[in-house]
Amino acid sequence: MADPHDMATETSAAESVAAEMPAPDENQSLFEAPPMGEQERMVEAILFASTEPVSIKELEDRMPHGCDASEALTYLRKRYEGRGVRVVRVGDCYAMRTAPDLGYLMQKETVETRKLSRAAIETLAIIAYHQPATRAEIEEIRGVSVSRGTVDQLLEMEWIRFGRRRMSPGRPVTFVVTQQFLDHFGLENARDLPGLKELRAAGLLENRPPPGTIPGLPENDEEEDDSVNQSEMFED
Amino acid sequence: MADPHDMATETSAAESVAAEMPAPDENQSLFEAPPMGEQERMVEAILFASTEPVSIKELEDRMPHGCDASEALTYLRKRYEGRGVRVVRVGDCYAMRTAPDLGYLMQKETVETRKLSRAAIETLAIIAYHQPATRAEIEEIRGVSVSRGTVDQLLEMEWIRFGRRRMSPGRPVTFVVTQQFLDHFGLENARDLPGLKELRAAGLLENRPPPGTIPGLPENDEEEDDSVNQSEMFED
Amino acid sequence: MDNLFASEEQASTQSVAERMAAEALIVDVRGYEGPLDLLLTLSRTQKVDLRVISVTELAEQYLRFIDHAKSLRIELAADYLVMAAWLAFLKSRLLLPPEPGEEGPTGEELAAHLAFQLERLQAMRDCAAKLMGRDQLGRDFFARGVPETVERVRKVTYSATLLDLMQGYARIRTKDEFRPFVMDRDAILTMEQALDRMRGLIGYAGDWTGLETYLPEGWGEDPKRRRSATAATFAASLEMAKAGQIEIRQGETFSPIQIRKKADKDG
Repeated sequence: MADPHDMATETSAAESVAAEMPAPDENQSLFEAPPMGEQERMVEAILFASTEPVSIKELEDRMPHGCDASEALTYLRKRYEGRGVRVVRVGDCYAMRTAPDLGYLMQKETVETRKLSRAAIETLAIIAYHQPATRAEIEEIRGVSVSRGTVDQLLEMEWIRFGRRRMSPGRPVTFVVTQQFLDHFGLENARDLPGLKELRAAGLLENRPPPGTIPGLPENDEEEDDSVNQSEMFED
Repeated sequence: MADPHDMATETSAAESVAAEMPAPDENQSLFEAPPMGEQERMVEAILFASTEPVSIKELEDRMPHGCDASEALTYLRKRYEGRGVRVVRVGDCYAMRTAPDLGYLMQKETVETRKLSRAAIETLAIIAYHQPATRAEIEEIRGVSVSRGTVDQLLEMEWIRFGRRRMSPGRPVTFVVTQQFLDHFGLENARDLPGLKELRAAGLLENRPPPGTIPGLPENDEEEDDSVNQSEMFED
Repeated sequence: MDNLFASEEQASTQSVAERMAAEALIVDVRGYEGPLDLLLTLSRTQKVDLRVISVTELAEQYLRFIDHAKSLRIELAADYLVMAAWLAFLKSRLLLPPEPGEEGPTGEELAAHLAFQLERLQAMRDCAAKLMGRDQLGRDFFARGVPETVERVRKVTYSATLLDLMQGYARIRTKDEFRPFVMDRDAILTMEQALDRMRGLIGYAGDWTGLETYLPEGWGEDPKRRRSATAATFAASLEMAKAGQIEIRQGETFSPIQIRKKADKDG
């Protein structure tokens, strides 16, 4: 996305040419893109108006032809640095959110989130850190079977979704975390999960097969029939 | 090596950096209001997150003791002047709204691609092969009348345009294809369109009836003479 | 759990901690999520890094706990007992030298994996806690309170390929070629058609008449049509002869075929 290094070179004074000026080349867009300052305003307005994170593509689809939403975003993010409202990245999307340190002013806006059971929280964490994760893997790690209700609750909250099926026997479904999950926990990316690197370095995210069979751990359940074949959100 | 517990403290330390501004101490706020810049951030966050316009009184009720919401608002309004978002007064209250001139961005265009109707394709083809062509000529070739909608659609798509009027009785308008048409179909010239013989050679026409059995179809259409080496057109 | 941790902190010696932990565990036994959870809790009483945990000691702790629970007539789920049996086996493997030619993983391997599982579970719990400790949307930071509705405008674009265009043109210019196959048989007379025709005509033909005179008008010139019409008419006449409506004769081979209406029953 917006690489700050590109910014300097990409910003050209030529862009401030009046928007109405026709392009010389027929193949180019009919009109010049609006000046960058104007593009920044546009991104600001679109992000401001939306509660949901908005992708670069959607920004550009909504902005006049030829706009560079990435670049405008870079400026906008800088502008909002340290403000009461921030521009945050959520996966491949961007959103405006209030600064977390001001949360105490917002009791009125606070939404009661459903209390999650310990099982649900752990299941969520396992999916987030191990994704894509199958039900069997979650059970392996927790040492107990995962109740359908737990998974359903997380699906319902839209914090997890089905990922690609594993190409292993039985083609089990996998779970991955969603953009809503990232948004909720203020993560730019699933790779930004706290401690992820350390866990990986410590080998704790490996799927280590047991040397023999250890009893007490549930066998692979029959897998769900939900044949969702979505592409994974995180290439990892 | 990373002990899970050490890990926890490490990352949480890193995270706390995000919270630049700690909530003002209860006791401290009794004596000293936060700096104006901070107050401005607060008003900004409250107005942003609030579901309805907020009065000065309510702002001050929500902000730490001693804050001057009016003054903070003045700064905030100034800050947002000319931006994509504005601070507006609604009765006795304040709210943030997107700039009115950017209202057009609050539309999401969904582009649906549809196949051009058979009537439109045939009409277009006739114009392309016979241009300039009058409506009567198109109808004669197609053997059915050409609906106004079809011609309008092609005009609107800017694939055809009006040509010169025919110098025949009634001075009918003619249609010709446009540059956009040529661009869309990757043609340099309408004369580059392959003739019937070539279409047949390329398998686009069934080669069924042996010569001589078809009444009324001259084998040598005039277009054929123009299109000499178009065979590569069918290669892919 | 909380009871356990509280007592753990207060304990000055390990034995006291263990004793108190055991009591706490029994109180809480239904609060454990299976044997692995229980093992993890027990391993904490060793107060060491999970990676240098003594699996033998842990196995003993677990077995003691199970015995204790049994003595208190606490109903234990089957998986707790299965784990107990497995840990007893593991303990013996760890303590006794492996028998020569014995197959399967060594005690050390099994113990290492158990330790890995405990460490991993603990790590995921820490992660879960860290995750829930993060700033959360709607609690610590907020989205826009009054989202503006985004109007959806549907725009339709039409597409056509060069191929569509050329096929369309070809279709118009060769309309006749593109007729369905049956429609194309303009040079073919079916037997049904010939029958219909003859039934209408035969009444007027009292005497022997050449078959060719029954051909439809104009079908005699074009050789293709004549062939088809002649064949169809001949087949039709055979059909009518069979039905007893007409008679057929042919003077000699290749001479003209003649037909006539069969005399009426009364004549």
